This record gives sequence, structure tokens and C-alpha cells, in this order.
Amino acid sequence: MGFLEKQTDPTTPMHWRGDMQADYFYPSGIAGDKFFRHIMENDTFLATKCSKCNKVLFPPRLYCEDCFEEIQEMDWIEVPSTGTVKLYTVVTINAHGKKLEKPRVIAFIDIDKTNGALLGVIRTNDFNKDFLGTKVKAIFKQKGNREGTLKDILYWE
Amino acid sequence: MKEVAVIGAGMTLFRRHLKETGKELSFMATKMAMEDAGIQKDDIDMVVMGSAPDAFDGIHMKGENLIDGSAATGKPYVRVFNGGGTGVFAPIAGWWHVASGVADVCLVVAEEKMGNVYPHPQTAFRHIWDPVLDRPLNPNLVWLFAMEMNRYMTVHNIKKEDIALVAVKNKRNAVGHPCAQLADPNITVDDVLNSEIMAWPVQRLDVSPPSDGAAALIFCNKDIVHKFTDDPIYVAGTGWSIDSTMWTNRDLYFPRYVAQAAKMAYKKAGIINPPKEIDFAEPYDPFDYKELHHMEGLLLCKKGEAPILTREGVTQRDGDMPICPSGGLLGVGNPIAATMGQKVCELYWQLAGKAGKRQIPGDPRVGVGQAWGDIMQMATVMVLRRG
Amino acid sequence: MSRKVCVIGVGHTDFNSMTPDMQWKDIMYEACNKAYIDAGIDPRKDVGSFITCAEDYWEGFSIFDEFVPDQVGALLRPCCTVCGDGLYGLGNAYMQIMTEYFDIVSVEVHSKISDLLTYGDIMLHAFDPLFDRPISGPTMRPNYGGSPEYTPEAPKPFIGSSDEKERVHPYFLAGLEMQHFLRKTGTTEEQCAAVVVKNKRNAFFNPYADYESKISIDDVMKSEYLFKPLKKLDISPNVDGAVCFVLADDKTTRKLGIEPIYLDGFGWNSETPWLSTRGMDADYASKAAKMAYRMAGIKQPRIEIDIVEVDDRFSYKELQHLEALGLAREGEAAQLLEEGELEIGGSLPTNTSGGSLGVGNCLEATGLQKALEIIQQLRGHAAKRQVRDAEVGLAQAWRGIPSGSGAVAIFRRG
Amino acid sequence: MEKEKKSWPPYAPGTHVKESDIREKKLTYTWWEPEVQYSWSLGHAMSKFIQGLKTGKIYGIHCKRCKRVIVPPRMFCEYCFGPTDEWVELKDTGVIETFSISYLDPDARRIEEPILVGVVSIDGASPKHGFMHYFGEMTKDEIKIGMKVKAVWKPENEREGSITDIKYFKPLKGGDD
Repeated sequence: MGFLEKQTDPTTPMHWRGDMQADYFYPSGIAGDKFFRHIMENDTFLATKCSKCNKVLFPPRLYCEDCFEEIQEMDWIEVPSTGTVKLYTVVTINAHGKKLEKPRVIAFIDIDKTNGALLGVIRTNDFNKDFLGTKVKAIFKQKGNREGTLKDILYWE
Repeated sequence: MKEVAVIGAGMTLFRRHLKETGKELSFMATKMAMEDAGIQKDDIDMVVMGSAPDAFDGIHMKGENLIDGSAATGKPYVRVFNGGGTGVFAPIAGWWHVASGVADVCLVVAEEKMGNVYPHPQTAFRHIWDPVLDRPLNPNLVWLFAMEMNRYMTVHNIKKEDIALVAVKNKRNAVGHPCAQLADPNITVDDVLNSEIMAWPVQRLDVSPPSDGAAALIFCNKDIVHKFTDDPIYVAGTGWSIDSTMWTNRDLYFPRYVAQAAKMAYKKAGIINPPKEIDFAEPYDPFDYKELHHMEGLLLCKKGEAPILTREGVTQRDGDMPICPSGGLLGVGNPIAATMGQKVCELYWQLAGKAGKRQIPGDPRVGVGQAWGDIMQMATVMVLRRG
Repeated sequence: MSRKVCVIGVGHTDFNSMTPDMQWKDIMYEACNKAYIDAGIDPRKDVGSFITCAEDYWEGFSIFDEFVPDQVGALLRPCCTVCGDGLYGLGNAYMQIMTEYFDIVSVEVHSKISDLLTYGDIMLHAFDPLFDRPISGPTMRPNYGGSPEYTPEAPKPFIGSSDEKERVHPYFLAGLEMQHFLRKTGTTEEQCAAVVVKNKRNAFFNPYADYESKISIDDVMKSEYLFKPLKKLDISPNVDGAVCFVLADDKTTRKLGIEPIYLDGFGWNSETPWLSTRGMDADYASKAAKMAYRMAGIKQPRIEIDIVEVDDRFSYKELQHLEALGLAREGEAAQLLEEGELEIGGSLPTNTSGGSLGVGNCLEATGLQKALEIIQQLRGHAAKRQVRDAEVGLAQAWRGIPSGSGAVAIFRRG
Repeated sequence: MEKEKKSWPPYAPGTHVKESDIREKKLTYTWWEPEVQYSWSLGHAMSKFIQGLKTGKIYGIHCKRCKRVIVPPRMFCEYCFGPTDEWVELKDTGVIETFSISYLDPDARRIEEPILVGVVSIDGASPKHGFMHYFGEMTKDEIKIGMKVKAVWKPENEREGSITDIKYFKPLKGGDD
């Protein structure tokens, strides 16, 4: 280590606890606000279509990242809140590395009528089932309780 | 080494809270810079992101999150970081992408969303301190500046009235700036001196506000600059320097690291007598005394002389050495890294004669921008020159 | 005549699952000091510019850049932080040298991940807060710590909507990607397990590796599914460690009397941050490689490159990256592995150091740990894991979950 | 050429949101509380330093090449990049290098009774070498730069090996030394 003198008593305190705690508030943004306001009132999704490359972007954005064109008002379209499981995984541990109470199935869901997808939790009790290609639909919270976040989608089934 | 030209710049509104996400802000600034330069996404070879602490936006590895808004999807993209110095350091990194010959056109985006952190942006600043030596004392960020300001005032025997003049000048300069957060044409020295004391000697109006915002800048190689403009602005020199982490081990009255960075940039730019050869400057002014402190650090005047120049009106927009003609951080706002908008974009706009109401009279040819960061230890300097 | 850039010195610490006696400053000092001694230079006089690669949340400071200069020798010198893998630092050092502002530039990168107690939560903090992160679990602080008081101005926090009480581990993304890789290329889970076996075995011959082990494919296959199809032993465990590289232009290298190892090419690239529309085929690696090959003038990578170190934080990643780098066709990497071509004596020795699976996952230091192995191999200092007649080596690293960014560097013995 | 005439920035993109808009939920947002906990290794130097504080001593360290007595101590000298040499026990007196009178808590909330805080350079260390701490037993009108001060320690049984084992620094009067 290149030092001349070091601590040699293993019982000396060598650690210091601390944190970087703060809480965060993330505005949904221009496109996000429109999307989340829509799902507060409806059981469908909104997507955006790039007029240049014709891709239907989902989740909706203010701009197409490939063409770098701004999305215009008329390019917003309504799409169903259904889709197909593209990929899935069965998660058994939580963020601290401990066993989850109950495994959770997390999937990429290709949203119908778009070129995009969304991460979602699939409600199931059968963790050995093959979900690939399964048709799923979003189950929302009750209208009135929705708060305008992704949490308004309770799960997919 | 390749010569590097600036061909476009853009910035967003600066406000305490903006509705847009960080990505969307980056997109807006980038779009404006691309319009200025007259280029498309495909013309950009590489992208540099400048963004200060992750703890503001509340996104770990936030550089990764901002990729799509910075026109960097599928491109080489890197984020550099120097605390508050990022505002000028990001363009320096953009400069070396082009100067090395690796990229022909490089986009630099600087973004900050300080409004995301609760209860207050200063909560994120709790964690800039040494965990063992400082954090147990529950420090507030403003303490640092108050201590430095006090030392500076005491050593040079400076009156608060003279320092308040800086806040007045910058908030008035900002009136012509469409993005400005705290422009005020009627502010007086008394307003500053009577504002609430935060941590003496720092008062409310001595301080720049926390903001959301973004800025963008486009560099290109001299060999192809004719495609974009007939009257290019060049990067003449860059410099950066860092002092020890142990800020309690040195005298705070003079920023020796700024002098070090300035000397490096001036040497590369061939500047021998800075006050004579430099037409105007944009030193970093998060606090009003910092502008004076940094003028001295940038060797634009002797130690302790900056308040006198300010009192004499030399640093006004129509003075001999205009300082912060944009309105600086005090007037336009302080979204840490996105202050690139005042510190470098403004240099470009002034030198290109595009600054409109803020334009410095007398055809400026050489300008210097500087930012400062970390725990009072980092300086980044960039000199731009016309033609 | 344009400059060339050479590696003139490398230094590193041991890699350990924790380093309780050493502060982050101490491990940085150790690696830097060794690199400067290796290059035979005095950092306070000779080094022009210093680069550190780090991310704030890994370290525990809002502005980590503050805590860098003293221990790398950068007092009152140009010094900066690049938020990325060590290979990004190397690329920026290359560019700094090419500007002719500096002749010698040092790049330091480290992992002191054992300081961080909430690794999973921090990684979740890197997910998009609006469209990705909420699915991981409750938005409220899940268990310990206690909430700070809220000011009247603060918005009221939302309650997590479903019955989930815990946040899931962010590595689920690797599970999803692995499923995609297996389906697309026809690679099997056993073949991925073979990567683990090979790398942990290679690590026996690497004195600084921390996770060397003699295990069988069966042991890996029998380890628990954490993120099906990803198993416990498919995941590289985290370690602490630091690496420092000193780079110089060719003229200075000759003056110092050092046998040059050229940094011949490098590339880096980023994919979209939108997880849901990202391709999952390690496109970042293939684009970065194309850039690096072009710079190094490499036309047939499979033939011209003698040794590779690719990112293997998860077992399937090694195979995926080999294919993305153009060193194997789609679905071919697993076959090469089975044929023994990726072994130390094979035609494409891969991760001879033991890789992240054998050495440990050193986060942002991964790229330079891999580059370090290439340098040791090209210098002929790799002892029992030495690959014969290695002339050209490639190091590749990925920035880890949830990013789609990575870098490639190509070194050539002079 | 028309473009050149424009004043830049020609427009200011962005949508201003007031604090009240957030309270009244005029926009949607996602709330997140991360869990960010650390346990940093102290390293040899800091470990010795805080143990010293527990026993009522301030330790510095000597760099013989640079002829510097450094506090807070570290294992290497940033000036010469060599290892530091010998531990030195310093006095618990010093001089106020600079100070502030703070009305803010760490989250920028206002407090009534101001905190006196500043940098103390410690006697026995090289000039300007010291650390940040509180000041007490003096009013905000009495405190000034250059004042001699002395540490007020917590009672021995309350010390826990932290910078806060010193309660504050008080004015040094003739008989105290």
C-alpha cells in the first residue's frame, strides 16, 4: 500500500456509517403528463407516431430519438392496453438480496398496435409456466383512485 | 492538433421547477443548437454530456438516462463531471473530442434538474462533505461560501456594499435574457443589503437560485467549418485545475486553482497580458463575491482590486471590461452544469454578434468563460476568439 | 506526423470482496503509486493530466470529484472525472494526448463497492423513474432507515399500489436479456454454465483474482434460479479494487526507454436508455467495436486479434459480447467454447484473467481490469496463464445494468 | 443571413411550474424514496484520528520531505506524493481562520438561534492547517478572524470517536492554556 505505519489492532473501529438519503419528485414531463392524465381517466394507452419514420413510439415521447423530430399534437394516437409477453423472468430476491415473500414474474410486454413495449408484473401463482407469447391485458386501479403514475397499472394478466 | 470552431448553441428556460423531464430539456436545448448550426442528428459524430450530481435529478448514472434527449442514441457518448465546474468542463471535453481529430462534429449538452430533490436542493449538498470530518456537524452548503467570503472580505478589507454591486449589475444585465429566472431592472444595493441573512456574510440576494434547465453547444473541426458559417468563432485555449480535497488546509482568500487553470488556457491561447487582450469575461458567479474572487483568479486584475473595478463601473456591459454580460448565474439562474448557457454559449453569442439586447458594444474579439466547482477546488477555463 | 498513444505503466491493487482496512483514497493511492513506479515517472512533475472514472452513488458522495486529486497526485493540476467505465477514461486520455496539450495522462478507476450497503436499491435508482422503476416495488422507502420529516411544501408521497412490500433486485433485467439471448441464438443454459467453469478456473492462475474456484457445469446448473433463467453462479460477485493506467505519446515513451504497447484503437457507443425499446443484442458493443477496428485498421478481427477480454458480469454476456464484437457468428460463441477455442491454449483465448466471474465484478473498474490483463499478456508477464505470441489484444466492457453503453479498446505490442 | 440578425437565444423553451402547482397537483409526477446507506472504511489515518478524539487528543501527521505537519491526517502527502512519516500530538488550541453566522439548517430551513461555525487552524500544525467546527461561549458580535480559541470536549464517557467529541471551540483566555 506504500504506507509507513498502519493500524495493527483488529478491534479498532474502521468503519463510518452514513447515507445519501433524499427523496425525489419526478414530474412526468410534457409527453408523460399527457400519458398519465389519460390513464387516470381511461383504460387505454396513448402512443405517439413519428411522422418521419412512421414508428409508433411507446411509451409516448415528445420527440423521436432516431429522427430527432418533435412529435406534433396530431401524431398522438390511442392504443389498447393489451399486449404480448416478449420476455419474462421469475424474480426470487429483493433489492437487498433476501428471498422475496413470493416470487414475482416481470415481463416485457409488446403493446399492441405500437412498436414499443412496457415492463410489467404478471399476476400468477404458477411460476413454472412458460409465458412467452401470452396475450395479456393491463389491470388498472379503480377510477378515482388513480394518481397518474405507472403504479395505476396494478398488474397484467 | 485540429482547430475547433463553435457553430451553434442553445439553451432552455431556467426556473426553479420546469415541467419537462431531463430528457425533454436536453432535447429542447439540443434542437435549438442544431437549428443555429443548421445540422441534423446524422451530422453529429459524438456527444458529450455535462451534468452535475446524480443526487439532483435523482437518477443514478443519469448520463445514461439522458442519452436519447441528447441526440446520442447509437452514438459514442460520454458524460464528464466536475461538480460545479462541469458547465465549462463539458465544452472542454467536447473540444478535445474534435481537437484530437477523433470527431469532426461534436455536440455538448449540459442538463440539470435541481427541482427533483426533496425537501430542498440543498439536501443533495449535504452529501458533498467529508463523511467523517464534516457531515457529523450537519453543515449547510452556504456555510462554505460564507466562510470563503468572510476570509476574502477580511484579508482585502472589502465592504459588503461593493460586493452587492455585483448582484445588482448581474440581475440588471439579465433583463435582456429570455431564459432569465431572476432578472430585475430596478434592484438596488440597498435591496441586497437588506435581504434576509442566510449565513452571514451571505444574504438572500447574494445568492443565485437553484434551477432546472439545459444548454447545448456544437463544435466542429476547422477544416469543415466553411460548410456552416463564414464567420467562425474558435476555441483559443482551455485550462482546468483542481486543488486539494482538504479545503481547511489552505487560505481561502485567493483561488490559486483558478489562476493555475487560467494560466494554462492563456498560454495555449497565446495571451500574455490578460486584462489588455481579453475583451470580456464570464466568470462563475453563484454568489456575488465569487465574481470578484474569480476575476482575480483569472488574472484580469490584481488581488483585491476587483471590487474597486466594479465600483468604478469598469465591469458594466458598456465598461472597459464587461463581466457577466449575460446576467450570470445571479440573474439568469444556476442549474449547475447547464450554466454552460451563460459561461460558454454567451461567449459565442457575444463574439458572433448575436446577443441582441445583451450585445457588448465595441466589437469584442476575445472572451473568457470560467466555471468553478467541487468543494472550492476546481476551476475550468475556456477562451474563445473570433476569426 | 500524427502522434501515437502508448501504455507506459499499469498499477493495481488486489481485488477483494471487501477491504475494511483501506479507505477509498488508500486503494486509489496504491494503484496510482504502483503505476507511476511502473512507468518510472514522478506524478507531481511528469503527468500532464489526470482522469478518474467514477459514479457518485457508488462512492457515497454527491460530488465524488472532490475526493480525487490528493491520492492520484493531481494537486493543482488538470484533473477530471469521467462518469463511465475505465475504458471511457482511456479513450478520453487518448484524445487529450492527441490534442498535444499533454504528453502523459493517467487514468485511475476503482471500485469500493463494499462501502455501499444498498447496492440493489442504488441500481434501481438508475432505472427511468417514470416508466421502469415503479414496477420494481413500492415507491415509499421499503424498510429500514425511517422517513425524514416532510416540509409542508413537499408533495405527499404515494403509497405503492399493489400488495408488494419489497422492491425486486434490479438484476431481473439480466434475466430478461438472457432469455432473449438463449432464444435467439439457440445457446443453452449449460453452455452459459461452461463459461462460469472456464473463468473461475482461469482465475486460479491470476494472483489478484478473488473468486477462483474449481466447479463443474453441474454445480452451476444446480445453483438456485434467482432470475430465471439466470442462476446464482451465473452472476459475478462484487469486489473492491483499483487500477491505474499511465498513457503517453510515442515520442515520450521512447524517451523514457519503455517498450511501447500501443493503444491502437478504441470505440464506445450508447444505445437508447428506453429499456422497453432497446434491442438487447449488445448493439453498443458491435458499434463500439466497429469504431475501434476502423481506428486500428483491423479488417478480420477473428484472425488479427490474439486475445480478448470481454465483459462477463453475467455468464451469457461473455458469449453475447463475443458475437457482438464480430469474433463469432450468431450462435457460434457457445460452440467455440465447447471446442476449447476460448481456453488459454485455444485460438481465441477469452477472459484469461478469470473475467468478472473469476476476479469479481469491480463495476466501473471492469474495463481497466480487462485492459490490465491484455497489457500483462502483451508484455509476457502473465505467468501460468500466458498466451503465446500475443501481439494484439482487445478489451471490452459494458456499463452494467440498466445501461446500454460500452467501450472497446485494442492494444498492440510495438 | 436572416438568421444571423436574430437575438440568441431566440426563444426560451420550457414550461414553468410553480410550487403551488405541485401542491395542487396540477401536474402528474412520480415519487420515489431510494434507500442509500453506506459504511465507508475509515482507513488507517482517519481511524487513528477519531480514536484520538475519543481520548481527548488531536493527532496530526508529519511529512518530513515537505516539512509539513498535517491535520486532518492522511497516509500520503498530496504535495510530494510520498507516504507521511510520523504521528504528532497537537494542542487543542488554535486560531479562527474564517467563520460564518448561520441561520440555516442542512436542508435550508431557517433557524432562530444562529450557529457560529468556521475553520480553526490547530496550534502545532503547519500554518492554515485545521478543520471546520462550531464556536461557543462567544456572541456573534464578539467572534472575529484571528481570535485564539480552545476546544471544549465532551465528558469522557460521552465521547464516541467522532469530530463531535469536541463540543465547540471557545475563546482562549490567558489562564486556560
